[in-house]
Amino acid sequence: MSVLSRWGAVLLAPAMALLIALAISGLVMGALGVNPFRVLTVMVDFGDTPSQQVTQIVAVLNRALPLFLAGLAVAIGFRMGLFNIGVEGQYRMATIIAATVGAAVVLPGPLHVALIIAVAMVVGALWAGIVAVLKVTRGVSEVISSIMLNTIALGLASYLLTGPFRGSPEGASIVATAEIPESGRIGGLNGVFDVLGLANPPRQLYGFLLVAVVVGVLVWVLLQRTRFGFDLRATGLSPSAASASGVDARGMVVKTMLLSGAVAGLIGLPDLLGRTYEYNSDFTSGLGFLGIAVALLGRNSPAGIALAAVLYAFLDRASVPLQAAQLPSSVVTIIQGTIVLAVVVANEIARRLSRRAAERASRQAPSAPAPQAQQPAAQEVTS
Amino acid sequence: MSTTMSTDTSAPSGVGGRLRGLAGARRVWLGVAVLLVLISVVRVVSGEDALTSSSTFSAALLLTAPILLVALGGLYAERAGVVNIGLEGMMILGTWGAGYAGYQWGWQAAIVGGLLFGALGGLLHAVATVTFGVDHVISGVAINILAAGVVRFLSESVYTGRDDGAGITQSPGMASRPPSFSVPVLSSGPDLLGELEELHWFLISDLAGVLRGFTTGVGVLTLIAVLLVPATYLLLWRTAFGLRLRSCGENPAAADSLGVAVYRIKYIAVIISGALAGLGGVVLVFIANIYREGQTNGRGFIGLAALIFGNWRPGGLTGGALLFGFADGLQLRSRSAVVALLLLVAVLLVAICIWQLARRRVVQGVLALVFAAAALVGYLTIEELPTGIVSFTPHLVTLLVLSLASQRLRMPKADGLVYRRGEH
Amino acid sequence: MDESTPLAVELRGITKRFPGVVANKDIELRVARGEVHAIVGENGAGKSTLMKTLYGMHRPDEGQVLVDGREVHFRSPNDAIAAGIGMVHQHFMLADNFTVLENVVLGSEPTRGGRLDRATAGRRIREISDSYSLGLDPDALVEDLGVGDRQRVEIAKVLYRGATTLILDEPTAVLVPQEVDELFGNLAELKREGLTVIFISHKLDEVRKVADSITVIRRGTTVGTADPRTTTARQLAEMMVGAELPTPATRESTVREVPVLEVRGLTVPGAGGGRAVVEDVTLTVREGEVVGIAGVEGNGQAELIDALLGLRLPSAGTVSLGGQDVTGWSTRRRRESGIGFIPEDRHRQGMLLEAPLWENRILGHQTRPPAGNGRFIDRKAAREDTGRIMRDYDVRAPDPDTLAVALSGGNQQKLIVGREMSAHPRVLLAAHPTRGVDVGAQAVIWELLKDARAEGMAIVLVSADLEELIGLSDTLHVMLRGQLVATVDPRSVTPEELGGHMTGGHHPSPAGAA
Amino acid sequence: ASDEPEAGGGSAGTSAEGGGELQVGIAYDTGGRGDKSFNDSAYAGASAAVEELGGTVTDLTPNADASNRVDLLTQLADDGSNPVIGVGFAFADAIAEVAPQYPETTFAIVDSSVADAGLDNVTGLLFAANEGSFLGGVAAALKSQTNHIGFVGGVESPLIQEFEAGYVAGAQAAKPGIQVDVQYISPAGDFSGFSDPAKGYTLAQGMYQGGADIVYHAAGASGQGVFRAAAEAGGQAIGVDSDQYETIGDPALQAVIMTSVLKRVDNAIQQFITDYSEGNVTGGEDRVADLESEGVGLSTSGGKIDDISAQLDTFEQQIVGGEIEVPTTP
Ligand SMILES: Nc1ncnc2c1ncn2[C@@H]1O[C@H](COP(=O)(O)OP(=O)(O)OP(=O)(O)O)[C@@H](O)[C@H]1O
Ligand SMILES: Nc1ncnc2c1ncn2[C@@H]1O[C@H](COP(=O)(O)OP(=O)(O)OP(=O)(O)O)[C@@H](O)[C@H]1O
Ligand SMILES: [Mg+2]
Ligand SMILES: [Mg+2]
Repeated sequence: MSVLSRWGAVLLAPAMALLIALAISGLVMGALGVNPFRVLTVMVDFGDTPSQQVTQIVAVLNRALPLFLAGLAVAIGFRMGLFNIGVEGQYRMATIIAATVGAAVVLPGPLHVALIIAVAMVVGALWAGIVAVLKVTRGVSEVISSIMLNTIALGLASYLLTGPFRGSPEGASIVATAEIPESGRIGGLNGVFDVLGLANPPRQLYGFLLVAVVVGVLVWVLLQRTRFGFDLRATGLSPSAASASGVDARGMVVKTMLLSGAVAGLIGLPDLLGRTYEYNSDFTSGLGFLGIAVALLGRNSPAGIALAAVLYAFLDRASVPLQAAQLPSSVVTIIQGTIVLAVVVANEIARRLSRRAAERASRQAPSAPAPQAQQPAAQEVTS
Repeated sequence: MSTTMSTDTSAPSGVGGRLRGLAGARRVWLGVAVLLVLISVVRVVSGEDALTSSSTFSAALLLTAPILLVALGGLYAERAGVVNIGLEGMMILGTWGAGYAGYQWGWQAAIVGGLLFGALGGLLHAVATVTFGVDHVISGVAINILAAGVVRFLSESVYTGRDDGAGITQSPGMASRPPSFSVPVLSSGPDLLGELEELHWFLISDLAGVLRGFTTGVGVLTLIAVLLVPATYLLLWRTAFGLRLRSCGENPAAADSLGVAVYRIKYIAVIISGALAGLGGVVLVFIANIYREGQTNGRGFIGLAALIFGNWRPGGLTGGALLFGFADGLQLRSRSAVVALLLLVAVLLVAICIWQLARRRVVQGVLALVFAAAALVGYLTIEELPTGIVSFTPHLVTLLVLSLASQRLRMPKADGLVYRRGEH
Repeated sequence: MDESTPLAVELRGITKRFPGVVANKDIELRVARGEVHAIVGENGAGKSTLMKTLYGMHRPDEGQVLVDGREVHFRSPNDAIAAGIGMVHQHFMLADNFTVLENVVLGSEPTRGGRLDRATAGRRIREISDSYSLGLDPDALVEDLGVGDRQRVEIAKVLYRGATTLILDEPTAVLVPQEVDELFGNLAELKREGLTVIFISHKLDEVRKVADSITVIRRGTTVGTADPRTTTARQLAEMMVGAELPTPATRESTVREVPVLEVRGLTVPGAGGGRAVVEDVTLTVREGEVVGIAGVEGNGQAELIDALLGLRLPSAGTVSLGGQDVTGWSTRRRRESGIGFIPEDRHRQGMLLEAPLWENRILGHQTRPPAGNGRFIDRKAAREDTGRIMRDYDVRAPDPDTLAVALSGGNQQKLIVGREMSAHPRVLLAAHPTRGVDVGAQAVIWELLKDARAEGMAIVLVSADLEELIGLSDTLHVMLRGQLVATVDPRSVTPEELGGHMTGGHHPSPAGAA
Repeated sequence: ASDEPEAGGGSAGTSAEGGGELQVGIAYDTGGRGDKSFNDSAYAGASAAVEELGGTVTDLTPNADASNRVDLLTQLADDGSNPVIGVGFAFADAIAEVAPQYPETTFAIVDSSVADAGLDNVTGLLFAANEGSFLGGVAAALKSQTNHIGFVGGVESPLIQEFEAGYVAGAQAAKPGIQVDVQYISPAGDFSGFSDPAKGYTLAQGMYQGGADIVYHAAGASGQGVFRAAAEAGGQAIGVDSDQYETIGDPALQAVIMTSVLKRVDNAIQQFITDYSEGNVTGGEDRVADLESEGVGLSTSGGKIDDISAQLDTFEQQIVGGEIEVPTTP
């Protein structure tokens, strides 16, 4: 019963949100003369042939992968009440430096990949560390400093790319770093489809998926099962109570930002190690901001974020077939936006409902038949 | 004890308060004057006339206006206790509304359109945060995401398949141009300031350049933005409504218990906030003559930074917006002048070093000196910075100033806290 | 009571339900014009709820509200204010960053040409201040004021609105005896001017001193009225709780010679390098000793506790624990080596409201069993031990997975006390351990402290409740403006003497002299 | 989902009702159709071709961060579009990935070379933007009264630097020693420079205030700001890509557009589609639209450069004849 109701409470909010968002989007579409059911049909249609269908699945997963990492990075901050809006700059700096380092060295396969991943995480962490240091030593709001650092990262990366890190020939239309050699790349996972007896599409499922899964599990264990995670969450719930319990608040800010930045550093790697093998002027930006939405959707838990990332990616994918079917593809953005807002509102409502239920339950809780014996000897109040 | 503490003890503290206020204002002017002298020195030494040219300052004013409006918008919301990180989204909505109304009915309508669309964004934020009690930052982020989708959707619905210049990323041109003003004699006609500026005299020409920049070809919305600063001050600090609004940001429960309609005031404040952010978007539409997707380019966030920078006060946020606008204007006017900023930084750091040493903070003092030396070396060795580096000058400057001044900031006490009647 | 003049306030059959509780049930209240009417009752009895109904902050589910004999239906405090009713809340409702003037006029501001008319407002506030001897400076910032002054600002707020009936919700809880006397002087002044005062308190001697008539509330309903001249405190107490009141008095001394906590010359700088908030404090706490610290709130007690816990860095002085210098230690290290902590504000420093009870159980004890021994959290052990605390300390909640926010304040406090006791600290820093807790829980907590003391625990006790301080302490220091200004013998000192030390005048002023 | 085969390629399939008819697929650069620039020009070319040859056009726009370019091409190819054209160099990687999967489909990519890519079903449609810009520089230099002109670039990328290089070279050739101010709105990788008219305005305003009287922009929508600055300063401006005199739709701004440096994406695409339908596309090679093939050039609407057409023709001849080698990098 209690397990059931607990799960009910967990699922209530997202389900409510999804319904609200679909209803609102449906209304908007209806108002503009677009048939929402046709939109829905197109959205869930993955194509005719098995190969096409699996390709679409791969497309969704590949898109979900960086979104998941971005959501995770943001969520780590959220969990302790830090708003890391600077994921954007962190993964940009991490990617360009990791790409350059990766292209500059030659190492045996796994080592090479490990080096690139390590460099990306360290750079992401350091870039996030600036925010943390400014916050704990100078009291600068992390929101403001990370907004500023995002632009600074953009400019700095551009300078590095066109200057010292340039690997592409003069005059090439895309400026890029040098290519990472074979040993530094991660192959696709399409073998899985053969094992599952599915069609093996030409599109490769990013091998980085495995890394992301490992990172997700590690983050979950760290947050939910370790003392560090407890301290982190306690600080998020009440910084003053956490400090009184012995958590070093400043140190916690720094550690959390470093961790968040390290995960942020991974965001650019699925593409870098699985497809482009270089950082170039056509780098996919904006994932840091989407990560905020994904973290909110996933209620800051790794599993939730994974689901949210897949949902987001699924909606994203739909924009292409929608256009092909002459339907306005911006409904996708509308749905994404309303879902986020609806989830946020629904979370709040669900939180209040469950809090009220808990209060009711605790009022009705039987008093434990304990130390009434300790009642002291009756004495009149002095006046 | 209670009877002895009567009115005469209260008098000095009142006067003292007023004196302190005066001293504050005087300090600000003194600071501005010292800064101007410093910049003049740096201008003469480096020969970078762009540092104080009227051209730089008119650009600075222009780039300041949208940020200033957004920051003022943020002020209303945050003084009423609602953190508004959705300013960017509201600004985006404002640009779209201005483009849509502007191409059909001209510039006056564009203003109305921008205000209305921005206000709609504000309304949404108010519903989420005030009525539903959603975390303010989260709601703001969601609004930013939603706004980008909504304008694309609207454009796709309204602007496709037309041949008047419109498309899914932009509106048609505006039906009429907004006016702009120059101060006669000083900046137009005889242009006395212009002549003075050309002489390149120490301090005098610099002052003339700054004044001329601020009085030449000032757009109607820039004027409105500048006038809104004192107007906002008067409204928030000198009227009953302002007192009530600010009380919602300081202690909503107290306000509520005195019959102040907290929810309604928060709604009004956040809607005004959205409307002003929208107006900031209109400035951009006026400059471009069209609505264009991506036009705001993060200025909503910069406005938010200016607000914090300015310690949640109209004068302060104006300073923040101007600092950003100046750095941005300078960066766009002359890349080599940006290098001269390094010299200015070096001078300022030396001053800080002396001040810190005087206060026996050796570590800080030495650190300031080291950075001063680095800035000086940079100034002496760098000819012109690459575009990538120059592009973030304003952001870096803002960050540096914030990290020097942040600890003195004080946000409204209940800012960002969800207020629910009866819970506290 | 003269039957011909209508009652100032009459409540008939008021019932108010909140989700899951009936806060008020069928309450009757009759307040005559020009009297001071006291309402007494235990914590959570429903006094505040009733007054909020009268003040229009919420509407009753059943019943009638009559003001001056006419039935009224208030939709908001505005309506109540218009009907001449004003309320001073239990928790001050002041904006710290505003001036006295701004706080007073808020909501009914005089304006001239659209502008806030500060001149007129200031004049009126001075008038009110003078005629009721409130001694207020309209231009002072509220954050610079002490508790007593803040309360007078609250009263001025109500008078400014022309209230003829004042509701004061537990006005004396935060005041020292001298301030209480001043307040009673103010009340006498108000009464002389023909105003009606409704006064809420659980301090029965106070009530008997100031009230003209008394209504007693228990578990949300009226149990009766009493005449203060003819009713004893004992009778009142029995009406209130249906049982007799406990006292904090300790038994024989258990002080041993071994010092546990030694503080030498401790100085804590104020925010922004201002005046020191704790100055040159020296004290020793021995095994089995309760060292009480008395003082008006805001005189550095909170900062002293913070400094002992390592939350604030001292600029001078040392703290040693069991002979070991811990001045430079982190909070965690101090807690690990045996400092326990009952915070004055449990919501701020003691609990994670949105976390389950078992997580609250390990808060502050993350690094030792049952939380686990090293890097990982032992959830099972933590839950089990939470269950034990719930049984042993009578924490009423369904299970260890309940969110802490769902518990009443008393139950939350018992959980905190249980958790700190379970770690067997060498020294316990107890700040207002029974604040906001009802009589039953208060007794339990006192008993637990006494037992721990008997077993040799050293306790630093900060409290605003002078009875509690005098009753529990072995040694009693008085703190004023950051310094320990006096040490008194708790066996012989009276609350009035103590109050005198706390306010800086060494000789207590005669009661009610204002 | 597969039991509803019509959904995915529904409209494209039904509109190509003739069977075996030409079905052109276009994948746009960010912004998509309606950008009044590059993408619209591509659409114009494709529609013109379809108008003439019969058939349909299916066009798709990438999402906001343009991370789904591969999906766009895949969708078009799956739907049976042929040829499939990627508009913009950013499609280079995507086409390299998708083209080998659809050997039966003919692909083209605008602004990117495929010469060394080893893809034999892809054609690169290139433009000698430097040559067109050269003429723009000549025109600006000849018409300048202050001997001082300007260039506002959107993003400091190689593609836009090619415009700059040609423009500066042209100006110097026509009037050696002329002062050319060059500024970019945003650095490489930061694409905001193409959509920030306020900064375009500020940059151009600075140039006009500094004495320049003609400013050339290669800054996409930011160019609107350049035109506005020109109108306020009483100067002139040079448009880019399409004939902006015709597309600006605002008389006040029309008055300042002296000419536009055309980049006839429409022509190139129309030509490519026509060739494809006639079986004349080999693949694996680049087609360069230059002055000679009239793939780039100056617009003359408004008649503001009619007086210097003789000089312009001379320079054009010299470039076509190879006497002048126009640089591609500044
Ligand atoms: N807004 C509310 N929602 C739900 N329950 C409430 C609310 N306000 C009060 N209660 C409940 O109503 C009961 C009466 O509370 P009230 O605050 O009136 O007590 P009180 O007599 O003033 O106690 P105290 O002496 O602690 O101030 C309490 O049990 C409390 O749990
Ligand atoms: N607005 C409210 N909504 C729901 N529950 C409330 C509300 N206000 C108070 N409560 C509940 O009432 C109970 C006690 O309320 P109160 O405000 O008196 O807290 P307290 O003073 O900390 O507790 P206590 O008076 O029992 O020591 C708690 O269970 C609290 O959750
Ligand atoms: Mg209570
Ligand atoms: Mg109460």
